Amino acid sequence: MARREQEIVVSTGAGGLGAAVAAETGGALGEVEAIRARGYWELIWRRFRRDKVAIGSGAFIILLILIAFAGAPIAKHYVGHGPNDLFLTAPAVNLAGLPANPWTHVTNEATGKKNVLVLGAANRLGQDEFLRLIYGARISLEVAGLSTLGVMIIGVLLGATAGYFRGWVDTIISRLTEVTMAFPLLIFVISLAATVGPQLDKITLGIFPKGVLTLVVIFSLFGWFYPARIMRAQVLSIREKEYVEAARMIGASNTRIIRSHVLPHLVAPIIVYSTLTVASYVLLEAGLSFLGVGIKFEPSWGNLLSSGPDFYTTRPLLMVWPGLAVLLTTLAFNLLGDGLRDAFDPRASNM
Amino acid sequence: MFRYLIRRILWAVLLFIVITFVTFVIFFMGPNDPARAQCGGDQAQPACLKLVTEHYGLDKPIYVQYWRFFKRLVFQQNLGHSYATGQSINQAIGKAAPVTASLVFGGAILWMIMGLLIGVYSALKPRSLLDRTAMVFVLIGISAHPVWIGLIFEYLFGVKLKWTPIANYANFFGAPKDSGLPGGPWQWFYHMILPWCTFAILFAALYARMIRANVMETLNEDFVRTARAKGAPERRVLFSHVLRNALLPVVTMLGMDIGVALGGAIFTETVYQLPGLGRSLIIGVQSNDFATVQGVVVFATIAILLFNLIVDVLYAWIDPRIRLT
Amino acid sequence: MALLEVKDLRTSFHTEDGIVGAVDGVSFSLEKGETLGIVGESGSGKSVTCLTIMGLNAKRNTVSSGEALWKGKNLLDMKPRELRDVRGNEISMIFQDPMTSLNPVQTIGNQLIEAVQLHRDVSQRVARARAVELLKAVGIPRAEGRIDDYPHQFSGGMRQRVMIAMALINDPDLLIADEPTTALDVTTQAQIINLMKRLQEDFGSAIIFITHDLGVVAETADDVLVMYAARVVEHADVDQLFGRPQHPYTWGLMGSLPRLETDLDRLIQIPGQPPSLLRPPAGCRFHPRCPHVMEVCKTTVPELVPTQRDPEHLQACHLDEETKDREAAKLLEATMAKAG
Amino acid sequence: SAGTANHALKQGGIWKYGTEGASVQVDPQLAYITTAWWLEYATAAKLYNYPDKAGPVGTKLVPEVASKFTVSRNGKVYTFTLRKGFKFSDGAAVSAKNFKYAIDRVANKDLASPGAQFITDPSGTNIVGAKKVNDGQAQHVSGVVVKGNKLIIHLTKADGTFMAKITMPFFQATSTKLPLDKEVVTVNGSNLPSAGPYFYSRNDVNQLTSIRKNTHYSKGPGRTRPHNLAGLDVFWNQTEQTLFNQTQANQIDEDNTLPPDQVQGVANQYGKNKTRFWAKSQNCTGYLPLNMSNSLFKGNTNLRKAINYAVNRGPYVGQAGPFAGDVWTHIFNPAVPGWRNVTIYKRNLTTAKKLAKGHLKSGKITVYYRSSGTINPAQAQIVRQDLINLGFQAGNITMKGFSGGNIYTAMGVKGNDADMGVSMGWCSDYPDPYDWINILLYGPSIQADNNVNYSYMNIPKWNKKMASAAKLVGPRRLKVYSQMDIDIMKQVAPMAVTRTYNTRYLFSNRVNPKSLVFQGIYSDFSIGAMALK
Amino acid sequence: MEAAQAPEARGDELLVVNDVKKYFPITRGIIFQKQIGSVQAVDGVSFSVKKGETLGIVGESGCGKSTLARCIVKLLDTTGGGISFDGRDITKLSRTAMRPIRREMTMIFQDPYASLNPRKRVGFIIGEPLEVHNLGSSSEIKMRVQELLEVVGLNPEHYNRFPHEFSGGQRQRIGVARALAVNPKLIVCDEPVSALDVSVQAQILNLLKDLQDDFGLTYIFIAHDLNVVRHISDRVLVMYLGKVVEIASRDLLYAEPKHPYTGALLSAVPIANPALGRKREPIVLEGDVPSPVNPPSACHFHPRCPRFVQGHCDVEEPPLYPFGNGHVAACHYPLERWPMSADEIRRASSPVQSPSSQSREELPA
Ligand SMILES: Nc1ncnc2c1ncn2[C@@H]1O[C@H](COP(=O)(O)OP(=O)(O)OP(=O)(O)O)[C@@H](O)[C@H]1O
Ligand SMILES: Nc1ncnc2c1ncn2[C@@H]1O[C@H](COP(=O)(O)OP(=O)(O)OP(=O)(O)O)[C@@H](O)[C@H]1O
Ligand SMILES: [Mg+2]
Ligand SMILES: [Mg+2]
Repeated sequence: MARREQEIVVSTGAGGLGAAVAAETGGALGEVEAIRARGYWELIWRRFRRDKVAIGSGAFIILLILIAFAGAPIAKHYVGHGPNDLFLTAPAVNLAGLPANPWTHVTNEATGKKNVLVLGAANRLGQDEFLRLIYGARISLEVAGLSTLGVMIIGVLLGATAGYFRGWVDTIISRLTEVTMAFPLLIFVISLAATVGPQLDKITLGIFPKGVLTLVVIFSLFGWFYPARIMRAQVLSIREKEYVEAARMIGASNTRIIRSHVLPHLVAPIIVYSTLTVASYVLLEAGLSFLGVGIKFEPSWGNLLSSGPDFYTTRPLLMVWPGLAVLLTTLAFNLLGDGLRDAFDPRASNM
Repeated sequence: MFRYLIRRILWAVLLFIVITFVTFVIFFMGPNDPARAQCGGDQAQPACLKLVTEHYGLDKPIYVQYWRFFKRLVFQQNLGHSYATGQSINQAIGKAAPVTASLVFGGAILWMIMGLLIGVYSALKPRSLLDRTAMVFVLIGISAHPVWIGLIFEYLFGVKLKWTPIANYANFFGAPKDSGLPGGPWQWFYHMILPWCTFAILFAALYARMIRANVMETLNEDFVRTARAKGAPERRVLFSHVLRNALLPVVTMLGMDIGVALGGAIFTETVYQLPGLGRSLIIGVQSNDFATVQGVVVFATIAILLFNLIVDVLYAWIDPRIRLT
Repeated sequence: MALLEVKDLRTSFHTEDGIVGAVDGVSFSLEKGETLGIVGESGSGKSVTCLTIMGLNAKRNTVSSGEALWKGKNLLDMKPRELRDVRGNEISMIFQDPMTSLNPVQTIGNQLIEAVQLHRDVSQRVARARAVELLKAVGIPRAEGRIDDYPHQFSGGMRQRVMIAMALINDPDLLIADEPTTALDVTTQAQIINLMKRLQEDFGSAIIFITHDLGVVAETADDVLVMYAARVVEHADVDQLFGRPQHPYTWGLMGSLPRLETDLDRLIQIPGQPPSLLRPPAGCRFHPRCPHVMEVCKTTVPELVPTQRDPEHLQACHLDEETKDREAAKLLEATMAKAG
Repeated sequence: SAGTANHALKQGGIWKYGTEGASVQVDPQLAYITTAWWLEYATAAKLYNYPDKAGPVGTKLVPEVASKFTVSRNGKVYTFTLRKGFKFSDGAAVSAKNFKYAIDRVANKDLASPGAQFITDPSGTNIVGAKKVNDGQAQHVSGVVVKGNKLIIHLTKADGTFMAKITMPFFQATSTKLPLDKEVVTVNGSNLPSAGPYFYSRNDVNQLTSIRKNTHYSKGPGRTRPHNLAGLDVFWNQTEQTLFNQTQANQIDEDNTLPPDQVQGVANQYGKNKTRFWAKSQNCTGYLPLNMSNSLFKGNTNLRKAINYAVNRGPYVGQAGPFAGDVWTHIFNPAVPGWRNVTIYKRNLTTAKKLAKGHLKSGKITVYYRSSGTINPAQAQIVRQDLINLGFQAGNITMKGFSGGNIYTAMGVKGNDADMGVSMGWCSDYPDPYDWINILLYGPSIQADNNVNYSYMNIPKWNKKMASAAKLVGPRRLKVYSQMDIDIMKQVAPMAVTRTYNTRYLFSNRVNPKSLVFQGIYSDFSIGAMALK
Repeated sequence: MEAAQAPEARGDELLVVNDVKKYFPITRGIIFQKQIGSVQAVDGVSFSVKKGETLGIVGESGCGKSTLARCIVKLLDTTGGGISFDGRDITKLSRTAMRPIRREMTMIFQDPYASLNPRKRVGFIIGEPLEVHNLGSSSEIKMRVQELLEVVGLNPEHYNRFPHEFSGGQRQRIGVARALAVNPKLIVCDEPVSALDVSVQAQILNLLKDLQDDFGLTYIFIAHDLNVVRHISDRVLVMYLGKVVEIASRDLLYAEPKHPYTGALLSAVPIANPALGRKREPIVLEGDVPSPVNPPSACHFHPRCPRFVQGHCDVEEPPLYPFGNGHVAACHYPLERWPMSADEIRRASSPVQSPSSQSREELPA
């Protein structure tokens, strides 16, 4: 054990080692060199900052969030129609029933104004592909973000409880985890989304587009086992760490131990795993919407992707846009996750 | 070993009951009317619906229905009949399973080959150009949607370049006589190339990454140094010391991934219109054919449980440290 | 001609944080049948020295220079093929951690047989017989039966015996043992050391014995090399070293050792910690911790030179010899009061 | 005439038909989907039958296995006299027994044939003893008696639709080889013999279904149907795109699930209904039922009419691509006997708004729509937009999605909360206006659930009219119904009729376009008439 | 097993451990775990520690030293037996009841890397015990921590640093400071120097000795290095496979070991003096320490013992025979003198008198 940790120290960067050496010379030999102590987070930030790719990904994600939540309404205002508005007549949908090509000028039936479809129309309803893409980003991020939150909350709570208290609590939770794990996940999610989905779709809490919470609930119910397993393993190992024993030895309560000695160590895996999970849920949402059991009506990347084949040979770009959006978003989250993992655990980066 | 197997099987049975029951419950939570499928769908008439409902006992309480289902399954190994086509589900699955199996196992072989080649090579030459290219591939493989990959492949290789068929399945053992359908091993292979590639990319990427990490870790192990100190040439070090140890966790992963892979097959089957389990499921879901949905879930569950059992035993066999007790 | 002659060996690792000079100008030579002990604190470059000789350092971020003449040929210049012929055949090595040094998924027998067949063109049967023979030699009971066991079925001590068997299976001329007993209990350690002594008599190999336990060195080595921060600070015959240590670091090591045979009320501690090899101190690397530090120590690197009294006794310290003799005598008086 | 043209047609060849759809049931007593009946019409030999002819001729019943029939004076007993010379594909002769066997199977409880509803309806066609069999209390329908070459059927009451019903494929001559209470699913060779010009030679579910020439179908009295092709293969579960490509490349002869974005192209290339591209109307009408039992539309004729004026039918139909059907505003589509070509509601938002003004009640509306696929949700969006145009607030419109046919189940429950439904439609089971007006809008038949009167129209005046029209026969029947169709839509507007449905076909260049005879009864090209070049 | 009574503390005895047992269950099962055996990590250990003294505990890896230490500070609940600390039986105390006692009894851990929470600043780590026990306001705690830092030879200004900024030896100092924070009476040191290099080890040993002199601490010092134990202890306890095999004052034990196992241990220690070292003749024990899951019958040492007498050692469990001056050893055939040659050892002489004549109370002194 000692060796592994020691390696971290060696590779914590010049700062860590330098400080260690300085501290030593200072402590034992009288002189004190004023080196500012660096906090854990600061060290991570310093390591993370060096990773240009991860920084880029982070920036991309922030940009995406801005676009999805702030940019979309602005874009809507600017183009003068909404993502769900229909342009049922030519040139938005031509006589052959094909959606307009990029940069087509159309007349807005409601306002009588001339609008432009930047990326063309998304379907035979003449809906604006561009707006649907950026509103779709919002749905993707909401579904993926909230599902991750749900999955993490359930997973971390159950996993950490099982790991910390062990005994029968652990037995029950572990069995539950195994049962959940054995479910043929996607098969199940599809049946579930198709059967109970329509009823759950009604619930929007007033802020979420329809169907978002359905997916969130379904994903959370079936996805928690993975973080639960990770967290259980983490807590089990942390629990065995001597510093936890040390805390128990001095009489610290369970709450205190969990708060100051267990949870802080879960932050890193939670963050890293969350980032990667977000990426996988972006994919899953798109997949389900593609199969027609995810988000309906509202713009979503999966929806856009599923209308691609309708215009396979005539409007291949309709397949490209949503695909690219999914690719870039997932890629960004994956890269960010990798970067964070390297920052949190420098051993990984030494590979 | 024997006791272990028994216990594993008991556990699998329990899981099986839980899963099928949950499927049952979920389906009954939806506003579904399986009888409708049997009565001509949209224009079903009341008399017919009533008749069929009674015939299948669809008006009975859920536990009674479940028990009927379970009894039939256990004692007759019979999954019942499709509400939509009237076909025996056993038969339907018997037809669909080979397609999915072709896809999943063929895909698995492909992804293992790709994963191994890429993973091992980039582990041996970390930070080389090849490694970097491989890692870009891995990232894209992990991030691109399988559906999208499928569509793009289809468009590119099928529609534009016309290298491959863009859809459908060809039976490995030959098509039905004078049906004019493609058949035979070569056609099978030819029809499966794109689906395999599509299906394998995600996993190939994941496995390449994992294998790379494992190999690199194993390369740092003491026993590898021992092998080198013995004077073993690098090839030998790699094959008889590094790979076997590095691939151990891969075997476990394979067991865990089979469920995910079966799920992923749904996308590929949808894109390429392969008449496999995934498509049966989607068709079943869309036409409220609960019997088919349940059949697919049951079959998939059994397959996954069985596969996991095999993997466990296999793992114990290749890793002498594991004792199955 | 010496069996192994190491001249000005240097190895550095290029890490993210900078260059770690893990071995910095190490020279020594070794005769047939001789045992050389290398002592020093953790991280002082003992293992890297040996790994460099064996060509076992990771290629990627390592730079080595200097010479390691094995029977007159420089191991560092050898082609991989030639080197492989030497490794495991003429020079073999055992490592510190017996728990991880054996391949967990292969039987002991296979690993031993592999070692034979890599260098000898013999049949499986012959190789297996040789393996059994060696297992018996290292004291594994029921060797014929246990040869087909897997490493996890052996205890730590037994595994280390297997490692020794594997190292000796081709009758090497040199055996490098890198802390072979550190991970073991005292009683097991005694078994292993006994075994090595006995085997050396039987097989006549030269041994390089790395350890940080002065006791083990005192009992096993003919010659001792003391390393500190990647450099050799003292190199002498074992009796010389323990009888008249010439370097303040050696004094520190000896003084800080609690002993069975003497009562010390307080140990003589070396203050501070070993330096980082990333940015080693200028001049004598020991100077920040040395109680006898002089101005010259901070700037000038002391060379490894023979003492006036004994040309075989090399040391690297700027202190004059009288002071050293005086200090050594003081130390011995304190620590080895009951000796003799 | 068609007869003479037939001589010029090439004989033989296998016609390859590919479809996106899932495979259909082939058991004659269970087949019930349009495609299934298309095949049944080619394989079945029935008492009376519709000829393989296009247009009105094709809707006139002509004797087939029966040479004639008589009806007792009270209209309750039908006696069919059977011809000799009909043979099953396995060589067995067809006799009255085979028709009795068909009815026994239809009524059988365990077989659960959807045909049972047509012979056990107490208010419609009801064969004596059929109910008993259907309840599992008997094996054979007592009201069907075989006497030599005579088949005698007893009804519990007189019924004007009986001949239309008994001509449904359920009641074809059925070989007694078929198990009485078990469905025949997989066909391999000769386990499903039939007496028509063709028989099923193979059925691999969701893969391939083949029919082949019945070699025992030799020319003779009643046996005059054309059968040019040596057989026909149906490939199920194909993709739009492949099918399209293969048909273009002449590897498949018929594709009727064209990729929507390709339709215009082939129409431009080949012209419509000339050579390779055809668009033909199905016997179906698409409409939005307006629930007259819920508060919004209850007694709210103005709003119902307003909806009819507001619906943007053009794009609604256009969602399926060009030639998907025509905009339609009344119930009878061109395949319903007695239909008229009129436009009752032309889209006019101003009129619509005027009518709706003050009639929006609470201003809230609940719309059921079908959520599967891309077309149905798109249509729902259009309707939603129309409602907004009409004056409903976007926030007050509740859209509820249903997958598959679930919308029908939901709308069929009396007291459901839907005000209207989108993407719904009705296809005829038998060519009689009764199947449209009385089935869809007759009030007294409303029950707790499984209703098809999705508008829940129940107006005594109209109920009476429908009941009396049902009793009429002959041309008068058609005339009365025809007028009622228009009147109901004009005066009551229980639904907003939106469209008719076309099937769009692409044929290979192997197909002889002269042989394409569109049979209005089953809304498809007659297989018997089809021929290759 | 008779119900263990809380042993009476006699006079200056700070800690009395009486017949303590700790078995770890080995369970199996997929849904319900059932016990199929146990690891008898500590199997009936009795001893006592006087105020101000240092008791060394030695033994091979896995013999139960750490488990025993954890039982003493109640990190583990004992399976049987009694532990009384400062006159109070602590075996049955609840968490809350135990809290005040935790101030008087602390522990130093083996691994200076794992025993400090890498996310916490040194100030927090050392101050945590004070905080837990509400010993002062935060500024008082801070002052106390800085004082402690100075006491253990660190710079008070290191208060705000993180453990990773320190070297192994310094970290161990932090561990010591944490143990000292609450002014404990007893410190259990579980191999505090095993992970350190010799030069640093000496620093810590000196520090511990100094602290003992300054604060009058009592130590239980666990180590497997006999040199270290000898250096620091007043009395030494030798464990083998969960049992005590010998207890004696340091000088007695090292000069006249009675148990053959102690003899083997002592003889196995290499001597850092070539002249002496080469003459050393270790008693080489056969085989390895058996598994504590199913330990050998009677005397656990008998399969490896050079003095093994069949029919006696493997049948009758030796009690702790007294040899005067508080020297006890659990052997039927103890060594007569030390050093003995290997041959002499192998010749077992007459057994010590039957244990029945000894009264139990007199055993541990
Ligand atoms: N692959 C490597 N990359 C970077 N630094 C390394 C590498 N291997 C060893 N080192 C560094 O080289 C120095 C010498 O290491 P070496 O293993 O030779 O020490 P040692 O004397 O054997 O110590 P120990 O007693 O702990 O085995 C150490 O500071 C170590 O951190
Ligand atoms: N939590 C536990 N569960 C099961 N067995 C345990 C547990 N903790 C310790 N053991 C077992 O109890 C025995 C004694 O362990 P312990 O850690 O007390 O030994 P030790 O003397 O401290 O050894 P070391 O010198 O290696 O630290 C060992 O066999 C160990 O495997
Ligand atoms: Mg080393
Ligand atoms: Mg321990």
